Amino acid sequence: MTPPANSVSLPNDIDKELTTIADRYTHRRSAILPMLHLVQSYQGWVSPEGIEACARVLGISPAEVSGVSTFYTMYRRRPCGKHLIGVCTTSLCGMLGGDAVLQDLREYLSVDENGDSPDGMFTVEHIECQAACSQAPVVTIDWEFFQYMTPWRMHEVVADLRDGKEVKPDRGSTVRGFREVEKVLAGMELTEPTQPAVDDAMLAGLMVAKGKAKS
Amino acid sequence: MPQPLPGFITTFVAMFRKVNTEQYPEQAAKYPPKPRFHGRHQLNRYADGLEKCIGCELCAWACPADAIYVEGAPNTEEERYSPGERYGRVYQINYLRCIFCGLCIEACPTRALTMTTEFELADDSRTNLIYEKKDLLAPLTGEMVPPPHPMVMGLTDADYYAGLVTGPDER
Amino acid sequence: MTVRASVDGIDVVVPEGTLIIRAAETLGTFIPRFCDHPLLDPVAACRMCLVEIEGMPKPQASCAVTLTEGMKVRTQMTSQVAEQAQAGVMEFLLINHPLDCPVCDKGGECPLQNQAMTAGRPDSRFGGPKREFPKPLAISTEILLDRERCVSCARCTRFSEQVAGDPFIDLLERGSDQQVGIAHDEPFNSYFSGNTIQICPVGALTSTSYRFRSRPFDLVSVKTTCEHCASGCALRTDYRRDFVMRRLAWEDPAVNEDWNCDKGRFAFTYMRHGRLSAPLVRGSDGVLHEVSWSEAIAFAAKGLSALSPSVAALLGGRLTNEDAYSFAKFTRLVLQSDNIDFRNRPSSGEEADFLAHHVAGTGLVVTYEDLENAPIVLLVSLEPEEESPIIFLRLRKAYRKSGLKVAVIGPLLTRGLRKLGAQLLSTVAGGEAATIDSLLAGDLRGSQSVLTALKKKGAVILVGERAASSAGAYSASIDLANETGAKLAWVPRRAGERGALDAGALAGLLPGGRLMADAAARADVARVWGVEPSDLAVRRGKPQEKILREISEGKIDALITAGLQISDAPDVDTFKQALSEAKFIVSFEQRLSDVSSYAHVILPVASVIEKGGSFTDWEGRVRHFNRALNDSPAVSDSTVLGMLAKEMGAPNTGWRIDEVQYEMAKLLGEGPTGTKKEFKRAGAPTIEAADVKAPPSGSAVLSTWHQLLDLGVMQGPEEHLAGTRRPSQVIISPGRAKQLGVATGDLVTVSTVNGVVTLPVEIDEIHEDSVWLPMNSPGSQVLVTLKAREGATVKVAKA
Amino acid sequence: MAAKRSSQKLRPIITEHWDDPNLFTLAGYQKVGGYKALKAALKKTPDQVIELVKASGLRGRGGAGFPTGMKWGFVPKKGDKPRYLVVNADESEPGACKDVPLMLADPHLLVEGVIITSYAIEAKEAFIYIRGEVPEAVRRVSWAVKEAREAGLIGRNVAGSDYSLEVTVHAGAGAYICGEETALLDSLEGFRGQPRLKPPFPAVAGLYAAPTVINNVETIANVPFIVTNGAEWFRGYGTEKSPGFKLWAVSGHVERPGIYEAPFGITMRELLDYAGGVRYGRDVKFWIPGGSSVPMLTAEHLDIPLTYEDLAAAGTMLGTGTPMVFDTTTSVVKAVTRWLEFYKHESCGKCTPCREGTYWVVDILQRFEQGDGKKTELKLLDDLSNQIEGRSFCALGDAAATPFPAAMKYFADEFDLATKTPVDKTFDPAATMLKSPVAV
Repeated sequence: MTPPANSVSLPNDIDKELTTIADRYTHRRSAILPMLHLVQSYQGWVSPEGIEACARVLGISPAEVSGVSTFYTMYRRRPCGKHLIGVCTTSLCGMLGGDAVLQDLREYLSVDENGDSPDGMFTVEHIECQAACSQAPVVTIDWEFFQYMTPWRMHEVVADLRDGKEVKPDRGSTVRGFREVEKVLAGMELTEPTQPAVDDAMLAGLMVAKGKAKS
Repeated sequence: MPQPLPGFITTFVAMFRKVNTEQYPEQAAKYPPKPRFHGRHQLNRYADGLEKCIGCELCAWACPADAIYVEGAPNTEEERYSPGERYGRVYQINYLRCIFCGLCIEACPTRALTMTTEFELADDSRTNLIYEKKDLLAPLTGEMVPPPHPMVMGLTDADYYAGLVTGPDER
Repeated sequence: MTVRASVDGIDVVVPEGTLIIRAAETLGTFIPRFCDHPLLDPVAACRMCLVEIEGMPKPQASCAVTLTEGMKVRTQMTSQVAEQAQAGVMEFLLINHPLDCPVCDKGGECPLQNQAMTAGRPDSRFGGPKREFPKPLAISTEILLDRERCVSCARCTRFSEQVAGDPFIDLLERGSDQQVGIAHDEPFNSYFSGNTIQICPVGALTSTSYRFRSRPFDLVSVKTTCEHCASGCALRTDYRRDFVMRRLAWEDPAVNEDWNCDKGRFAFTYMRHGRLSAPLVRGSDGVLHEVSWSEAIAFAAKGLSALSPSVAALLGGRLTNEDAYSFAKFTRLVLQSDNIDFRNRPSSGEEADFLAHHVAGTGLVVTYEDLENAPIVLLVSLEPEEESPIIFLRLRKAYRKSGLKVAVIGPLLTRGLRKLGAQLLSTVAGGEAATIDSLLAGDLRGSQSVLTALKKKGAVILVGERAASSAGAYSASIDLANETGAKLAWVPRRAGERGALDAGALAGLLPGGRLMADAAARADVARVWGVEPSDLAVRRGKPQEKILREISEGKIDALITAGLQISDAPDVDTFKQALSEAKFIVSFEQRLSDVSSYAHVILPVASVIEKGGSFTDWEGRVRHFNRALNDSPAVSDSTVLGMLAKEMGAPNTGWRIDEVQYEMAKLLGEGPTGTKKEFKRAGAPTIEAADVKAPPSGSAVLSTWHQLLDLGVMQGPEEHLAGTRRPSQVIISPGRAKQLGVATGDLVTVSTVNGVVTLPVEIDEIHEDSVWLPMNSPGSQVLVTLKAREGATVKVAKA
Repeated sequence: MAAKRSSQKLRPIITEHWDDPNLFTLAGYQKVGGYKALKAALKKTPDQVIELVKASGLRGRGGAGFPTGMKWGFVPKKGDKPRYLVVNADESEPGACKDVPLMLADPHLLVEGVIITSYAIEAKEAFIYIRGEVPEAVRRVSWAVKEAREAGLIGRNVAGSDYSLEVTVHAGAGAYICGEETALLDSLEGFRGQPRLKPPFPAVAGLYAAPTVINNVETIANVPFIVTNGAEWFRGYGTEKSPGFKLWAVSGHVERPGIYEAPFGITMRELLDYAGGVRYGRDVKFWIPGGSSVPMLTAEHLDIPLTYEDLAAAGTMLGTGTPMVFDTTTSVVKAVTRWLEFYKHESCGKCTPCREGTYWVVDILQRFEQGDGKKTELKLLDDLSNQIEGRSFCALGDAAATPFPAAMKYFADEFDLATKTPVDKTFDPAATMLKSPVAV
């Protein structure tokens, strides 16, 4: 397998950065998931180069790292667009509108069979249950959370991302890009949350109990 | 009636009955073997000329007389004799041993091996009675192209087994 | 501790911790299985072995549940639940299986095929599309993978990780896409990769060399012994007509368990190629001519008779016990000479003394089982993975299961030694004796735990044949064993060395370690040979190096060689010189070799599958094997020697294999007729440890050994196997790398006045004064190019 | 439609302060009484804390409902191996949506629970394994841990005591199977997340072959409340066998989907009431009490008290306690197909029944969805479910065998119909969609 044309190389000191992750754990192999997240934060996918780097730092074979990286769906086999849009189509989300959102979005962005938009800005894929069924249908953009999604709201969000506007998900932090969020998962970026990440569904019972429920 | 008479009558009547004897070889063409006659074997081909034999040796295994010897070999992209991965590189039937039981035919998974009705196998040399692959292969008929050559474009080995090949590649 | 339980209503009493599947086997009940393997950790992944256990709501995997007191198990023999569960699993296994049995190499000996017949449904209910993969996928030049056939039992990946320690294959992807695979650009180059083919319960793993060559029902299987190294593996040799088609490991719990190495498995085609069919005699025109056997024997006999006893026999270490014995006897009895040596490799007088004192004719002293149960195994001048791979496997098993401590006296921790978690007592080549001395004196840093462990019961020291290049190493090893009470064993590399030693194919030694100088021992041997003691040669002979020198000096006139390779000799030039000056050379060969061009008579002999016989492994265990190719006209060395002996008018004593074996049993104390007597043994060598001086700047002390897969003649024309060799590289220390200004992969030269080896460099924690080179690998033939042996000082420079 | 105050069954305890805009910070959490429980716990001996939790009858909230105190008690306190706490925050079960909200709204509650639990089992190191698809939860819990460490609540001498603890937040990478505790351990050790053989059980040989307790986020979140208020108080909620309260995350075709906290024993009808009923006044077709892995029920079961014991009696399970409600516009064939596709996608591949069984079942169900099923295949599907259930390696396999038989029990006619008509023809996909609250 030769790396695709749009793959970028890892930085020269990648081993050093990977080692800092490995050093967090007494049993260094435990660091493999965050290390692979770090590789993705640079390359947007897990390349053979990244696999070899992890194997080198952990002192295990590349085959073992490949075994791990291909087991988990968040590790990508090919470079990802700037934004990764995942539309949940498991039972509830799918039926409550996820199917329609996904179908519409694919057409709207004219994605190819790999889910990439022609401008390389977006990669669209269907994802399995995000365990947020109360907020179905769920869409994640760079794994940030969007709820009660409809095709027309999707259009707005995509347009905003394309225009470089700030896009806030329904709970949590601003959408910044697939590679940026992988840094968080690698544990290489710790920022202070400033706003609560609470939505209506999470407060539904509390509001009823307080007699403040919307009817 | 005197004792010998019935015997003479029987003999006399028999003289006018149709004879069962077939005159061989003078009238061989007049009495062809029945279609299900177990005669010499044949290694069949697909419609494009590729061999059906995959060299699996099941015929050799089934043979109660140990008359068949097969060696398989891998097909390559450059040199293909049969669809799929494997073909029979060496195929020998020893007609000094063959008892024409047909178990080999039953064993063949690709219908590569069948029996013809040819029975004139006599020879005065032992060597000649070991038939090689070239002696057993069915003749090329119609549009068949002699292997090695690639499979018909767009068809897989499974398609060949399913009988979807109708002739050689257009190319 | 035992437990009593019942399986299918039959009471069983088994040791505590016995798995249900094993307990059922003792009753003759075979529970179908795929992932289970007695030498791998249980995973219970395939679910084929489900059985019903009273009191448990669900069927349980019998490969992972141990029998407990009073447990009532019902297998498929008596339980419908178990039977249905197994049938269900089998149905699932088959839905994605391609059912291409007719073209599959496993067809006919396939556990999936067999168990589908016993535990499967007669028809398939699955109508959907099957999983498809491109096939086959070459995961090394030798191993091919058909992922469609794989049932994800993970035997291969578990073997590679647990047994071999080479996790170059792993399960990739997940769910129904799960598949075995390698990493990008790192092939499955494990020395033990062939075992995965053998334990694969389907045809997912096949070998390039055997693919589509034959079907199991067309093969005749014979139990043989591996002729490559002194590990002594039992092999299954499968042949069709006159050709060996493949070799497999034969299960032998005492030696190789279920495994063997890839050399033993794949390197056999050398037997087929370039074989001599008729004797050759050099005519007056100086050219070799094919002649009849009687002519050749007459010519050879005449030549030898004329020059006897000024004759020597060089054997090369690859002969069977019977052939080596016959040479030992022929030399002493017919040639009236004691000039015989089986060591065509760097050797020493100290080694000969060590072998005579400690090894020859001792029988089993240290066994594989001893290694497994030892508190520590100390390796001296031995890299087990490269030089005796089955020792490596056994050590690794013990290391994994019971935390065996492995320590090594050598220059570096190799990959193989790291897989054993070995502790390095670092020394340059030649410094082994000094290191042992300071280990014993207690002033070697970090070695206290080693010394303590060596004093425990069952401790083992293994010393390799390379100790011959390190003055004092054998002597020091004996001292260490005596001081600590540890058992000491010698590990040669070639299969025929230990047997040749026991057979008496070494100057001064008669069969069974009897000293030629000991009159009682001589008499004993003469009685078995049916001659008078005075009929045996009297003058003590010389070792190989001296023999060669004496030929040049005109003291020895004729040579008999058998299975010899000039390029294996410690001094190639002297060897060639001697061969060109010898008046008469009789060479026993399977095919023309580099000795042939000097020989006057070449007598073609049988390869190991064309004759019966035995090898003695490093333990001293005699490994008998039968003739595999019965129709072969080839004759063994001992038969040819018999012909020669008759022609030369020697006493008519036995040379037929049965006669030879009868005599050997008497002399070596084997079997029911064996009556082993104790005779005087040679004294221990007492060579002082050599002074180890630091090499001058720009130079280093050479460490070198054979890689398992290298340019060895018996690996012959086997390209697929050659593709899995480890790369040839120079190993230097980080300090030296810095000094030279080289990084991993840069070219480095290692040179002597005789020659230069240029190879890519690997930087590792090798002893600062050392440099390592493969002994006989592509681009690095140390004996031929550098004409240097281990311990020599060589120049190291950036290329 | 709002429930009457007088018959109020909702008891916001865990969720009580979720509307407090500062709750996610250490200061905000401490303002509502946070970390007092920790101090109280540190005054007790570890064994006393275990006894307390045992006495409370707290049962695991991850799905299996195993008594938590008993689980803690299994951990051997002797031996030289370290002990570990691993928090299972890999919430991935279709239907479940309670752990992630908890971590987003009140991360310090989890952290406090982790410290107390670690103290009780005398662990020196705790891991919080959060599913990788929720970076916001990773951010917030990581930050909460950092704040707690800076406040001296984690690290050497927790809150001034002799006890020391390290807490590591670990992000997963997308694998439902890692919610299975032994698979989670393998994943945390850096392997493919495939379940392990039991025995040995994690309590004896878990993470790095050392004694390990694995608890669900919600379970851990209950601990501080039990420590503060006592076992008796806790047992004052719920039933004898299902004591305490629960985050009921109601989803599906209801007016106000979301989290409703109430004691065990509340009925689905009551929960539905609080959630504003089935939207557009439609009727319940079927509902699932606790994630797709438990058998579905119908409208006639709405009055069953939601307890472990009552649901078991009704032939289903409490599971994660997160009911999904489907109205009459839903195609049960489609729902079951999607769940099976999910299980196929998430099967780890280790064992044959789950790996191959889901592959086969999905192949058949997808044809049913297209109206191309065969009648004989209904029997086959039933057989296959039986061949998967109870024979696979872990509970995921059993879960995959759950949806079809349950659906068949109540809706056989729909599967019959799907042998002729595509489900989209029978059930208009548009009708079952959510009318988005943010629709244009």
